[in-house]
Amino acid sequence: QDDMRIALVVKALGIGFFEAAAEGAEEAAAELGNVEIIYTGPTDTTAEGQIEVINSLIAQGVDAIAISANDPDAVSPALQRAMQRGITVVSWDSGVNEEGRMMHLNPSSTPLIGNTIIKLAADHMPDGGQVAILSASATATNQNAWIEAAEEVLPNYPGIELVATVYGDDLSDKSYREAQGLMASYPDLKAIIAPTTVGILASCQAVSDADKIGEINVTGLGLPSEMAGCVVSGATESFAIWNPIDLGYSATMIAHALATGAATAEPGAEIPTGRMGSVTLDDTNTAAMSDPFTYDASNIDQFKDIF
Amino acid sequence: MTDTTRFIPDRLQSPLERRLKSWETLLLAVAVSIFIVNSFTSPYFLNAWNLSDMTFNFTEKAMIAFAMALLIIAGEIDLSVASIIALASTAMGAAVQIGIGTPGLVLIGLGVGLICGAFNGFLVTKLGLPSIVVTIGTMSLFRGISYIILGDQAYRGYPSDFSFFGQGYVFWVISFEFVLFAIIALIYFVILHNTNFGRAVYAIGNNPVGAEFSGIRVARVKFILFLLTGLMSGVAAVCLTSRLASTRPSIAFGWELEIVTMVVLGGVNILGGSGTIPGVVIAAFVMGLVTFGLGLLNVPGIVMSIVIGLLLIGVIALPRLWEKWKS
Amino acid sequence: MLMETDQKSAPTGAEPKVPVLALREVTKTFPGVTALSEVSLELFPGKVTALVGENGAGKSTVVKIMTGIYQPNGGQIEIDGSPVHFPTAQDAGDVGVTAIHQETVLFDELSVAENVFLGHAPRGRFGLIDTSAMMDHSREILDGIGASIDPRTKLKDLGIANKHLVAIARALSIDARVVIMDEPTAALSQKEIEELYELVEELKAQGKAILFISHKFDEIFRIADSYTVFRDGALVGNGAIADVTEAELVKLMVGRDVSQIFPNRERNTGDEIFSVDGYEHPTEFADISFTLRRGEILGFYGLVGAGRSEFMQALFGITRPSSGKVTIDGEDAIIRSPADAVGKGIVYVPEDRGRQGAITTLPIFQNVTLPSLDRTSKNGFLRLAEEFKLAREYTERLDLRAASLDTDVGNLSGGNQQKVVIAKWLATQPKVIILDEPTKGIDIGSKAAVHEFMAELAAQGLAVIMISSEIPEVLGMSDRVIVMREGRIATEVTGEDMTPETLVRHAAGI
Amino acid sequence: MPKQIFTSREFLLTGAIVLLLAIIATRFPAFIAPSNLANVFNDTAPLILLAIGQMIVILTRCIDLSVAANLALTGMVVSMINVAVPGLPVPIIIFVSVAFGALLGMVNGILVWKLEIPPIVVTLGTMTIFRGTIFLLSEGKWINAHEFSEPFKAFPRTELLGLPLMSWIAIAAVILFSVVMSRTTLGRAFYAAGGNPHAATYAGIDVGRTQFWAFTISGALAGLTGYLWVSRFAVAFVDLAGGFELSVVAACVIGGVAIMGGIGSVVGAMLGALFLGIISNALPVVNISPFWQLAISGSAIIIAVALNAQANREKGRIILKRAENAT
Ligand SMILES: Nc1ncnc2c1ncn2[C@@H]1O[C@H](COP(=O)(O)OP(=O)(O)OP(=O)(O)O)[C@@H](O)[C@H]1O
Ligand SMILES: Nc1ncnc2c1ncn2[C@@H]1O[C@H](COP(=O)(O)OP(=O)(O)OP(=O)(O)O)[C@@H](O)[C@H]1O
Ligand SMILES: [Mg+2]
Ligand SMILES: [Mg+2]
Repeated sequence: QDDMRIALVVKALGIGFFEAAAEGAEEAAAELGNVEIIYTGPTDTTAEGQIEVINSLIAQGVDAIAISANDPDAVSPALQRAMQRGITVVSWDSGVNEEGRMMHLNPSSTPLIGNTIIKLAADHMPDGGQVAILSASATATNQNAWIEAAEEVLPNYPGIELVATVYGDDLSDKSYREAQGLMASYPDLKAIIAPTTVGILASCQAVSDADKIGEINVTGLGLPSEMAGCVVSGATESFAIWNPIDLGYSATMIAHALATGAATAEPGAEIPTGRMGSVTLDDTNTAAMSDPFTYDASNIDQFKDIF
Repeated sequence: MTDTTRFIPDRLQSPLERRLKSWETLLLAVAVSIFIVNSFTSPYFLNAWNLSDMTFNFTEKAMIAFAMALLIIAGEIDLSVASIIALASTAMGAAVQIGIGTPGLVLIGLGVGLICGAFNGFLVTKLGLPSIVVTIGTMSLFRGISYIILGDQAYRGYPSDFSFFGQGYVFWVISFEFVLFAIIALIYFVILHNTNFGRAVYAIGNNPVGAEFSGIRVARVKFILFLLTGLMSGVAAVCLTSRLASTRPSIAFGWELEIVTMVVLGGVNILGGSGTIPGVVIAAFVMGLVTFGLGLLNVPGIVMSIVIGLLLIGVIALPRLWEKWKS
Repeated sequence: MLMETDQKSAPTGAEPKVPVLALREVTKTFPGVTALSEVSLELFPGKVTALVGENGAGKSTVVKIMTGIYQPNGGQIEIDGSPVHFPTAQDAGDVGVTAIHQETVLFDELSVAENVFLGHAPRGRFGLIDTSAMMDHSREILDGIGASIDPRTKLKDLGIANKHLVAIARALSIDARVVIMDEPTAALSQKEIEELYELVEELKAQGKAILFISHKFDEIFRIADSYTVFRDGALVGNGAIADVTEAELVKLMVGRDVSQIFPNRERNTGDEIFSVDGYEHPTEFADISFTLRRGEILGFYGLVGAGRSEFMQALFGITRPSSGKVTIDGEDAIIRSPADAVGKGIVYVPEDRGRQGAITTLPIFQNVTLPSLDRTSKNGFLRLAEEFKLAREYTERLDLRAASLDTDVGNLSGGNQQKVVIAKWLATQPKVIILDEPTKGIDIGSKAAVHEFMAELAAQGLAVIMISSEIPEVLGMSDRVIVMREGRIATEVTGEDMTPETLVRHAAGI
Repeated sequence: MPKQIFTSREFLLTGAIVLLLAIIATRFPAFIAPSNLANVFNDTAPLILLAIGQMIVILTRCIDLSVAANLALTGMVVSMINVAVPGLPVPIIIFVSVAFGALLGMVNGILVWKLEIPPIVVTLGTMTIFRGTIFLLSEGKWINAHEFSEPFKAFPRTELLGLPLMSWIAIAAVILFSVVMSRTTLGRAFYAAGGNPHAATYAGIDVGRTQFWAFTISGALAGLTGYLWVSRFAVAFVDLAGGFELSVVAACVIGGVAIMGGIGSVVGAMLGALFLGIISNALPVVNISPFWQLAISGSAIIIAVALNAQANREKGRIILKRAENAT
C-alpha cells in the first residue's frame, strides 16, 4: 500500500497514440520507483464511459488521475468529486475545463500546432490553392483549439484557402467517407489537413483509392509507425507530431510531483518533468510540453519502429 | 361426469410458493452472489461511499427501464429513449442560454420527454405502425434534431442549484438520484401490480385483440405507456444533464440497448405479457454490481458488456437447457 | 408386397384387404394431458372412414400424427403393413398421406400455385423451382375440383371459400393414397359442400383411402362406409356405418344418452329494450334496422360470409358504422369502442374464442373480472379477494369445470372456455348479449348446456341475439329470426313462418 | 400484370430514389455523373450486403442486431490472420471470412432454434459478446493500414470493367439471392416460415431450422462484409461499424420489408440501402451540414414505414355488392 497509484485515463483504449503514451507513463513510473500505473479508459470515445471509469478510480482511492478528456465539461463534475476526495487530477493532451483539474499539460503550444499544420500544407503548395480540414469529433477540445489557431494564422499564407472543416469522429470509416466527400465537393482541392492520427490515415487511404496521389497532399498529425506507408506511397509529403511517449512520461511526472506535494499547481509554478526538463504554468494553469516535430521521407524509417 | 356443482379452489399454489419458484428469486440469488464475489475480489467494494457511487451506474437507466418494462409487457417497445434524453437535455441547455432558472429547466426537460413520448404514441396507436421500427426512426430523428441545434457545440452554464438532481445527496451517502429511483420503482410497482391500469397492461400484452373485445381501451393504454416512457426519459435527462453539467448531442448514446437489456434481464418477456417490477429492480442492481465490481478491478467496459451479454443469454438459456436435459 | 394378414391389434378386423395406413396402439401426451391413449385405426383403399368424437376427443391429434406434425409417444404407424416414421409433414407427404386440416393452414403472401405446391414444387434446371410447370399443374388441379382461380393471384386476395378450395387443391397436389379431411365442411356453404361430397366419391372411385372427421351426423351417414368413435382420447367403438344408428353413435361419443331437443322456454317477452335504426357501413353492411325486447332470443341466420359478424362487431364498437342509430332503454347510445358498448350494457361473445373471446394466457378469474374491474377495485386499486368472489359467483352459476380459478384459460376445454367468456360478460350485468356462433365446434354434450343456458338468460330478462348457421339451432332457440344476405336484412320471420325452407330461400336469395 | 409492377414497392422506391437524385442534381449536378453514382454504389455495397442478410432474417420473423458486431469480429479475425500470415492468398481469406461469419450466425441460429430464445434477446446478447471478444483478441489494439499486406488491401479496390470488385460482389449477391429467394425451396421456406409459421409446420417446413439458416446466411454475409470493410478502410478495431446494425434494419424497412415477417424482396433491400447511401453521400456535397443527416434518415424511416403500412393495410371484407362494384 506504499505504492503510489497514478491512473492514466485515455479517450479510448486501443489507439496507438495512447498506447505509446502509456509506455511513457510506465517509463516514468520505473524511474520514480514505488509508482503503479493504471492505464484505463472507455472502449469508445464517450464522456459517459470516462465518467464510469473515473468513478471506479475514485472508489479505489487512487492517488492521482491524469486524463485526456473526451469532453471538457461532462467529465468535470466527476473529476471535481475526485479532487474533493483528495485525488490529484491533471489533464493532458485533451483538456478539462478549469474547475475539473489542477493543471493541464498541452503537448505543445496551441498556436504552434495551428501554425504547423497550415505550414505543412503550404510548404508543398507553391502556387497556393484550396485546403480542407478533417478533424476528429466535434467535441474534441484540443482539435478545436488547433483549428482555431490555424485559422488565425491563415492570413500569413496568401493563396491558401481553407474551404471546409469536417468531422470524422476518430472513426476510420467515417473519416474515410468525409475525405471522399471533400474530394467530390472540391475537385480542385490541393491538401487535406487532418490533425488527428485516425483522420490522417483514413484520408491517406481515401486519396490513394481515388488515385489522387500527387494531386492532393494529406498532412496533419500522425504517428510515424502508422504513417510510414503513406509517406512511401507519396500520399503524404510530410506530417508532424510530438512524441506521445514523452507526453505520457511528462504527465506522469507532473501528477507524481503534485500528488507528493513536491510541487503545487498555481500560475507561474515550474514543475520538473524528469528527463524532459520542466514546464511552467500560465494563468489558466496550463503548460506546453514541446514543439511538434516534422517527419518526411528522409527520416520516417528512423522513427517508424519507435512509436 | 357428475352434474352437481363442484367447488373450484381460488389457487392451487400459494402465492408464497409461486414467488419462491419465480425468476426474481433466481435473479436475487445471482445478485447476492455477485455482491459476495465483489467483496472478496476488491478491498474497496464494501465502502458506503463507493456503494453509493455504484448506484449512479444504473439509477438513470433504471428509471426509464421501469416505464419500458410496462411498455414491453404491453407488447410494444421504445428504442428512442436515449435520443429523448438528448433532445430534452438540448432543450434544457437552450433554455439556460436565455436565462431560465432551475424549476423552468426541470419543467422543460419533462415536457420535452412527454412531447416525444406523445409523438411515438401517436405514430404507434393512431397510425398503427410497429413500434420497433417507428422508434428506430424517432431514435434518429430526436437525436438528429439535437445535432441540428447543437452541431459541434455544447451547452453549459447550468445554474448551480441545478446540480442537485444529479450530484446532490439527501442523507449521508444516499444520493438524490437513488431516492428518486426508489420512489419511482415503488410507484411503478403499485401501478403495474396493484391497479386496474396494470391489469389492463398485462391483458393487452397477452392478447391485444382479446383485451379490446373485453372493453379495454387498448390504444389509450398504449398511448399512456408511451407518454410515461417519454416522461421517464425526461426525468433521466434532468438527472444526467445535472450530473454532467453540460449537454452535447451525443449524450446517453447507446443507452436504449442497455435499458432493454436491463428489462429483459429482469424477467420481462420481450414478446409481451409477463414481467414484474421487482425483477427489473434486481436486474438494475445486478448490472450495477457487475459493472462496478469489474470497474474496481480496472476491467475495461467492453469486457463487462461480455459479462452482461452472457448473463442475458445465460439466465434465459440455462433453465431451458435444464428442462431439455431433464426430459 | 407380401404382408401377414392377421392383425392382432385391429379391434374388428373383418376387412378383406391390408390397410393402406394403420395406427397401432398409438399414444400421445402433452404436458398434463393425454390426448390419445393406445388408439388403433385402419384405413382401406376406396373406403371412407368417419372419425367422430366430442371436442377434445383427440381427432385432430390423430390427423397430426398421421401427417408427421406430431410424433407419437408410443405405438406405431404402418403403411401397407410395415412400420414407418414421419419426422416431418414432408415425410408423410412423400408416402402419399395428405390432409385438409381443421384450420386453414395457408400463406397469405404467397401465390395460389405456391400454396398448392409449397414443399414439393416441380424442379427444373439446376434444381431450381420450375415456376411455369407449377402454374400449369395448379391450374389443372384447381380445374379438376371445379374452382376457377388464377394460380398467380396472391392467396390474400381470395375469399374464404376459395381459400378452402386451395387447401383442398393442396391436399390433392401430391399423388395421395390417403386423404384425411378434418371438418372440411365447417366453413363451406351448402353448394360447396355438395361439390365436396362429389369429390369424395371421385377419390373413393380412384381407390384412395379417406378419413373423414365431422360433427355433422347427416353427412357422416351420407358418405362414410365405416366409423370410428373416440372418447377422451381412447377408442370406444368402430364398425360399418350401415350397422349403426345416429343415437347409438351419440351414445358412444358421449357415454350417455343425449337428446337433441332444445330447452322448452316460456316465451313471455317484455318491453322493448333495444333498437337499431339504419345501420350502414361502406363495404360491409347496409340499411339494418330492428328492435329487441327483454327476454327475447333473436336469431340471426345467413350463409357464412353474409356479414352477420361484421354487423354485430359494429354494434359492439369494434368497427365504426358510417351512419345509423342505436337506442337502449329508450336512450340514444353512442358506441365508438367496445368499452362504450359494455358501458351501455351491450356485450358480445365472439365466434373466435381463442383470439377474441378469452385471453387464454391469463387465469380464469382475471378473464372474468377484466371488464368489471371498476366494481371489484377501489379507486383504481385492485382487490384480489373481491375479484375471486365475483369470478366464483359467475363461474359457479355456469357450472365451470376447472382445477382452480387461477388456472390459465388456455388449459380449459373449448366448452369451458366459452363458459369463461360468458361468465365475464354476465358479471357486467348486461342488458343485451350477442352470441356469435356460440356452439360452433362444440360437441353435442356441451352444446345442450349452452342452449340451456341461453334459455335461462332470456328468462332472467336479458335480450339475447344469437348468430347461428345451423338451422335446427336457429329454429329451436329463437323467438324471431332475421335472415341476412350480402350485408343486408333479407327478411324477418316469426311464428309460423319460421321454417327451414323460408330461411334457406332468403339466405340464398332464391 | 403491368398494374402490379407499377404499384409494387420496388417500383415506388425506385421512383423515390430517382426523385431524390433529381433534387440533389439541381444543387450539385456532378453528383449524378455516372462515375460518382458508381462511387456511391460502391460505398453502399457493405450496407447492401448486410441488408440482404437482414432481410432474410426479418422475413422469418426474427431480427439480427449482431450483424455489425459480427462484421467487426470477423474483420478483426481476418486482419489478425493477415498480420500473422501475410502471404495467405486472398481467396482463402475470403473463404475464412464467410465461414467464420456463418459460424457466428449459426450461434445465433442455434439459440433461436434449439432453445427458442427470442431473436432480439439472443442477438442483443451476442452483439455485446462479439464486440467484447474483439477486445479480448486484439487487447484493444487497432490494426492499421501499414500492417496489412498489399493484396489484402487491394482486393476490394481492384477494378473489373470499370467497377471495383466490391461493387461486383454486391451485384453478384443481389442476383444470387434473388434467385435463391424466388426459385429454391429454402428461399420459399423463408417466406412461408415468416408469413405463417403455423401453416409452415403443416407444410413440412421446420420453422426453427429455417430461422437457423436465415441467421447463418446473415452471418456469412456479415463475415464477408467484415473482410471487405477492413480491407477497404485498411483498419480493424473494436468499434468498427459501431451502431451500423440500425442502419441495416433501417435499409430493410425503407426497402419495404415487413418487420412482422413474410414480406420483402432482395431488390427492395438493395434499394432501401441505396436510398440511405445516397443521402449520406449527398449531404456533404450539397452543403447541408452533416449534422442534418441523422434527422433526415430518421424521418425517411418513419415515412417509409407509414407508407408501407398504408399499402399493407387490410382492406376489410367487402360484403356489399355495391361496394364490390365501386372498387
Ligand atoms: N399442442 C397441444 N398442446 C397441449 N394440448 C393439446 C395440444 N393439441 C391438442 N391438445 C389437447 O389434446 C386433446 C385432443 O385435442 P384434439 O384437437 O385432437 O381434439 P379434437 O377431437 O380434434 O376436438 P375438436 O372437435 O374440437 O376439433 C385436447 O384435450 C387438447 O386440449
Ligand atoms: N375472405 C376471407 N378471408 C379470411 N377469412 C374469411 C374470409 N371471409 C370470411 N372469413 C372468415 O370466415 C368466417 C365466417 O365469415 P363471416 O364472419 O363473414 O360470416 P358471417 O356471415 O358473419 O357469419 P358467421 O359469423 O356465422 O360465420 C369468419 O371467421 C371470417 O373471419
Ligand atoms: Mg379437431
Ligand atoms: Mg362471422
